[in-house]
Amino acid sequence: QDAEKKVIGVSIPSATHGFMGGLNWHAQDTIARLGKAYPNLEFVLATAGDAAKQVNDIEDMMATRNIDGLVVLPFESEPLTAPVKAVKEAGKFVTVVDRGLSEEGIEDLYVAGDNTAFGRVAGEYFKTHLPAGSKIVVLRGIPTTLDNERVEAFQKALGSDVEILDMQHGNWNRDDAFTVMQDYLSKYPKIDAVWAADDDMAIGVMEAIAAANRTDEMWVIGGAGMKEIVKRIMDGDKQLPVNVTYPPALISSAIEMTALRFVSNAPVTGRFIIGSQLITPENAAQFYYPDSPF
Amino acid sequence: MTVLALRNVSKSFGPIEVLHGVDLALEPGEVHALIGENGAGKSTIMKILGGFLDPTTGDLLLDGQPRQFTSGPQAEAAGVVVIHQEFNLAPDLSVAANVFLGREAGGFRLDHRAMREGTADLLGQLHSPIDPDTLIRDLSVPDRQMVEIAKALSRKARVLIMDEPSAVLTHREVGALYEQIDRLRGQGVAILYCSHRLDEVAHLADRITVLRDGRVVRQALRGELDENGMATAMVGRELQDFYPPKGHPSDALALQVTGLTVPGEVHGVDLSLRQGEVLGIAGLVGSGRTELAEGLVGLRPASAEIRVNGQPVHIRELRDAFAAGLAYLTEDRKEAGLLLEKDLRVNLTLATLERFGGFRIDTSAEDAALDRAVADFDIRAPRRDMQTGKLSGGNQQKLLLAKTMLPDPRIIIIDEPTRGIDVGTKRQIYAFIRKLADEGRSLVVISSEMTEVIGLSDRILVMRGGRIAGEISGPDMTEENIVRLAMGVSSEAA
Amino acid sequence: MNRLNLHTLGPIVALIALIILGAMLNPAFLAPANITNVLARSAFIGMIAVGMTFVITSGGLDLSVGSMAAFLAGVAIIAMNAVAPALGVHWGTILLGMGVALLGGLAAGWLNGALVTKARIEPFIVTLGTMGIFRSLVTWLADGGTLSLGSGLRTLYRPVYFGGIGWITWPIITFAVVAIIGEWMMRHSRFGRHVEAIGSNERVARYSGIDVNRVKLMTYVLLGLLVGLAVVLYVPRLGSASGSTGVLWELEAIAAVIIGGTALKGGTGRVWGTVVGVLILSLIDNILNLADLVSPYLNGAIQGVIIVLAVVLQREKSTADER
Amino acid sequence: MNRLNLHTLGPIVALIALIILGAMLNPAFLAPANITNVLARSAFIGMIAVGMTFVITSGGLDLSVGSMAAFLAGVAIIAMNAVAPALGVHWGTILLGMGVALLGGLAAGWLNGALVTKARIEPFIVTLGTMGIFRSLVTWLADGGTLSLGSGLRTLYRPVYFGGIGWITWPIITFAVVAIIGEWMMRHSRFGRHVEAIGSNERVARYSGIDVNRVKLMTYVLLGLLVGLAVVLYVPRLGSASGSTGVLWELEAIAAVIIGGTALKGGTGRVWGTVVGVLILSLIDNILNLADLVSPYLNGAIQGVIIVLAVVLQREKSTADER
Ligand SMILES: Nc1ncnc2c1ncn2[C@@H]1O[C@H](COP(=O)(O)OP(=O)(O)OP(=O)(O)O)[C@@H](O)[C@H]1O
Ligand SMILES: Nc1ncnc2c1ncn2[C@@H]1O[C@H](COP(=O)(O)OP(=O)(O)OP(=O)(O)O)[C@@H](O)[C@H]1O
Ligand SMILES: [Mg+2]
Ligand SMILES: [Mg+2]
Repeated sequence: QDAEKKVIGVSIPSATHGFMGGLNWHAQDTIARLGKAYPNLEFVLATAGDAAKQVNDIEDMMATRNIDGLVVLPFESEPLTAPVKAVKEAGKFVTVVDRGLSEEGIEDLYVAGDNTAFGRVAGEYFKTHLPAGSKIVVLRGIPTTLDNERVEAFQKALGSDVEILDMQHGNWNRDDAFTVMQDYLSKYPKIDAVWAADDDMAIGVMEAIAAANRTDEMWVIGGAGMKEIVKRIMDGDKQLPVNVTYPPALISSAIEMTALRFVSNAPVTGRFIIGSQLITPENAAQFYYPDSPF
Repeated sequence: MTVLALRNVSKSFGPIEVLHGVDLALEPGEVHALIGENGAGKSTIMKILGGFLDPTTGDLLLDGQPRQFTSGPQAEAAGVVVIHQEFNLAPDLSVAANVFLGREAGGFRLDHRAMREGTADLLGQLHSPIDPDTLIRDLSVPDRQMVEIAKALSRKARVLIMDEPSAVLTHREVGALYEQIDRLRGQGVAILYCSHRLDEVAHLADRITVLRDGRVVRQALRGELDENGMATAMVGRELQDFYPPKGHPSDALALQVTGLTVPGEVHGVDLSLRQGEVLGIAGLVGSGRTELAEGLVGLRPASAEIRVNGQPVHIRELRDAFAAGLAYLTEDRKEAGLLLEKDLRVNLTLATLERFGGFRIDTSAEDAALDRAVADFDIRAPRRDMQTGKLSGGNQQKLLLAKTMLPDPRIIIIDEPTRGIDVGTKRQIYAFIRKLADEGRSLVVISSEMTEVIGLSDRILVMRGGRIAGEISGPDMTEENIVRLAMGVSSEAA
Repeated sequence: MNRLNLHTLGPIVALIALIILGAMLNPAFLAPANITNVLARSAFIGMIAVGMTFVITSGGLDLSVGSMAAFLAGVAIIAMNAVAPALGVHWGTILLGMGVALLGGLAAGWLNGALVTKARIEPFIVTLGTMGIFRSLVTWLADGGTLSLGSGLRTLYRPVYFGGIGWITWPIITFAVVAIIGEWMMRHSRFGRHVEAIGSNERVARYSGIDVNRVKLMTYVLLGLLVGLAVVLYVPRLGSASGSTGVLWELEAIAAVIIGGTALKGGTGRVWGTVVGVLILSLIDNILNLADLVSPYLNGAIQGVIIVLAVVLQREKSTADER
Repeated sequence: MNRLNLHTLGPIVALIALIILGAMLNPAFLAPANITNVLARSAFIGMIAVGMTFVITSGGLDLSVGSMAAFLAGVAIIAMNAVAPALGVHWGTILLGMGVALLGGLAAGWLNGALVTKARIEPFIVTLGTMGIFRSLVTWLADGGTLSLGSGLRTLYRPVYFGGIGWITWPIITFAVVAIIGEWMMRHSRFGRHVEAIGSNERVARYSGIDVNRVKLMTYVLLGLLVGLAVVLYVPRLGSASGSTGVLWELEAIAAVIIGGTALKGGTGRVWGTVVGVLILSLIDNILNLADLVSPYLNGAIQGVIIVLAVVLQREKSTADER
């Protein structure tokens, strides 16, 4: 059937850290899959290293690729709001992923993880599993609104019984996290647990702890469900009791639902929030994707 | 009515005093020559007068009043203009831009035309054909010097200080320079002139000051001192037999070059050089002598058939030439000869490092070589570890000579061997060149000083427009013959 | 001028090649909308690169421009938001924001220049230091998040980026004016001449009575001012600033300058070349978006190859005279 | 040598000041564990910076080292994982990985050097290009994610980073050996002399019969090899590589070289200064982590200020002599 060709633009940040790498992989994987399944759909994928480049990409999709729909994971909310709004005003279908725009009601479809829940779930776990008066350290991501939301929710859920000794930026990077953790270990003789907030950082953190021979002293919680970490939870690693999901696969859902809009004329709209769940040794198997790079 | 004077001036660099209580007075309308051996302190005096250095003790008097210049440009504003021994041109800028640098013509928008024409005018006065739009980087050394002179002429000078302006010029350009000096003298400008060409001093100077080891040892008026007298006063002893006797080259050919072509510069030159021979190459600026030499030793893309001692050799780069026993001394000491920021030792051994130790550089062997070079070439350096750029010009040249001779080459091509070297040392160098020839080595001497080529060579090639215009030897080696061939005037005798 | 040979034409040849490639890949490439987009977005880096041309020509370097832009954008947004309640959503507020960006740029440039000329520190180190400082400050001002302009002001300010005369939007006009003035200054003003002289040989410049420190300082101040001007046009585009604004702009600006034929060691400045360089860099990004590549991961590789190729074109000479 | 004056001592003074500051802020600073950590971490940038000293001294520059490290780490990991099934978890496999990293570094350095010397492109542009290329390639190889060494190999390989002689771990030992050899080469070998000569005045070097292109090429090859060596020690630390490995290492390495007193324009190389520069940079990070500051957002600002101050200390001279 020669149904009319429809073009869907997908604009996401480039793979500068593990989570985004996973997201990039899922996006490409989904595009390849859907492109085969629906021959009348064409996808345009662009990755951007900063907000300004992402705005350029969206402009280019509009000016030269004649897109009918846009799936966008904003690098930052504020700067992308106006450009995405312009796409919407040109009569295109807009799906926003993960990070909301700063103005309500622009997008047709919103698919996101829940950053507040991500911080809260972790915070609650620390609160319930540590005796009062325990001391923990925190590694933060790249300074962004998203990181702020997570950390605030974490602190709120943690309450005041557990003391946060220190919070430094590990930039969602293994090496940076390794360095920061080494210095935490030099600085604090007693640490009961670490919130690494991201599985890449968790890897660096655990390496630093192992090198200092303090593995028995503290446990670590990362986040986002990286496959190596999930595997270790599955295997019952003491040092990694649980993990908090923030699945990079949410981009797949967003692209799939958007595609559905064009192939089936089903009225796809609304908000889909994929809550953050606790991965425990019991349920870990269902979060394990051995093929994903993340 | 003295314009500018030094009174009891001493100058030290660090702990070393290089000028000791010098008095000097410059009168308007007079050419005052300053002569002395290399490192005697001439350039230092000139820099003090020009505001580029402060005297350690003593006074600078302008119109009889003590005066302190805080910078060269400030002195220039007071009418004291200096042509430095080393170039002061921005290589990436055009000739016109350099001549007017810091005093550009035009209001809001630069007046390019005025500057170009002004520059063309000044160069015209110097009979120089340089295009004002050329970049300095693309000019030959003598052409750069002409630009320096033009730049100085463009300043309204009451006092013009010239530090060896003629050292890198050839015969014809020197004539143009004299013309301008005469004109300025007529206009009442006071001129301080430094040169190692004593014939020039005798011809130009109204007054002569002789400096030795930082002290004024003699002051004389025009005619009171002949060339010999000057040399004796400078060196402190009699000098005889300026040029060594000619040698006896063997018949064996050390070097045969056929069809040497450097694209655009040199066209199919043939030459041969016998063992123990000193071959002079003369010619005007731009006749392609430097290109010939650089093409021969692999520093420029060139094609030629070359035989050394009868064996064909391929020279594609300088190392091939070194391997074949050739050495080349560049005319461009500052840009191609020496690392001015480095010390003497590093410069001396740079081209022959593999001779100083295997894996580790043997610095004590280097030091020994430097000791020998200092003795052989009479290099006068206040300290061994000083930057080479702080040596006096002549001593830099001697260091460069020492560097070139260090590999003990069989065939030596020397481009302007005695540029900026004092009479006493020149004599030593001439003797040295002759000694090398007598040992069976062969030398090519490119020189713009005609007396030098004639006095030194067994045979002379004259170049014009990238070709050999003729060969002269024996009693035919006269200035007249050289000029005639170099300029392309047909020989009357023929 | 007979210096307009292959060497100088190199970047233009590369630019034309890219344009032909783009047009072949996608006919929409030459549509006015795309041209407007590409030119307008080149404007930020473009204006900064024009200023950078002067700094580099004088023998300097400035690594701080990207962070400086982020910092100035942040400060301007804070200033506008702060006075908005009092002055209202009003052009006065926006003019004040613009003033803050420009004056801030001036001051930041002056800081760099003063550290280079008065404290005599290597430009690389000075601007590496201020790069960290500006970046930190904007992150701190934004509390790790994003500083956003109030939406009323944003709506009012927006046309400064998106409006213009027909498809020639204000950023394009401003960039063109800056480029023309820059080119004129480099070629026909005393300042430009002195900048070249200093980069060519600083001692010669000093001996010629040029106030070397003042001229160098001015190059940094000029660059700062142009960064401020870029910010004035950047803020209405995105309406916000954060710690990730302007990341790597310095590398892009320096690359544009060098692709344009200005030597990194100073001495010869070619402002029009810089403009061509900026356009080349923007076009590479644009063209990568026009076509579907094997993998988006390889964008950077293709970009790298094209940059090197663009410069190969202009290095055709030199093998000749001296090896 | 009487050149060991304030000018040269500057970086050391800055280093000592930092050590005193660190000890005052936190007693744990001088604990052996912390010293080991700081030294071992410095080793990667340190070895790279030693190579960079040669490149910069000869008048070159290399912006690609960070991405090159990421790329080499990726390739080495892939190689080891690929042969592991055949060879088994075995030192042979690891030696093969090391060989791949070193040979790859050699080849990558050769590529940069050849583009600079044979194609005669500005080092800045060449290495900006290869920086993009290597970074892209590793991202592509990792499919956007992380390449991880199989866990058996990891356990075997781990002691290469964490083990050593007492608290002096292998990275520290290797770095020390590299630094000593580097310093020796710069000062006492023909190669070092030639490198300095070329950076000081390329034309003079050429007229002295030095094979300028070969020496320059060798500086890039040496740097590539040292990047490979850094990778050999980096891989066992976390056992992984990704697109974000080694980001900004190039800036850090160049900064270390310049803080150490090597001039960016070339001509004078000071390997020991580079070592001091690397330590200064590592210590700043360490101290910022150990101390409790107002806001971690301001870390970058404090880092910037300290870098500039460290260099101010060594710029005491120059005003003297001729004007
Ligand atoms: N900046 C400096 N630092 C240290 N010593 C210096 C400096 N400048 C000159 N000298 C020394 O001062 C002495 C006088 O040098 P000057 O250049 O005045 O000699 P000169 O008479 O011009 O010699 P020449 O005929 O070779 O040019 C020399 O020994 C020189 O090495
Ligand atoms: N790098 C260059 N680029 C362009 N032209 C040059 C360059 N070097 C020299 N020339 C020109 O080539 C011609 C030959 O100059 P050159 O100085 O080599 O001749 P020469 O016979 O050796 O004279 P002298 O040795 O007295 O300078 C001159 O016209 C000069 O201006
Ligand atoms: Mg002198
Ligand atoms: Mg010549």
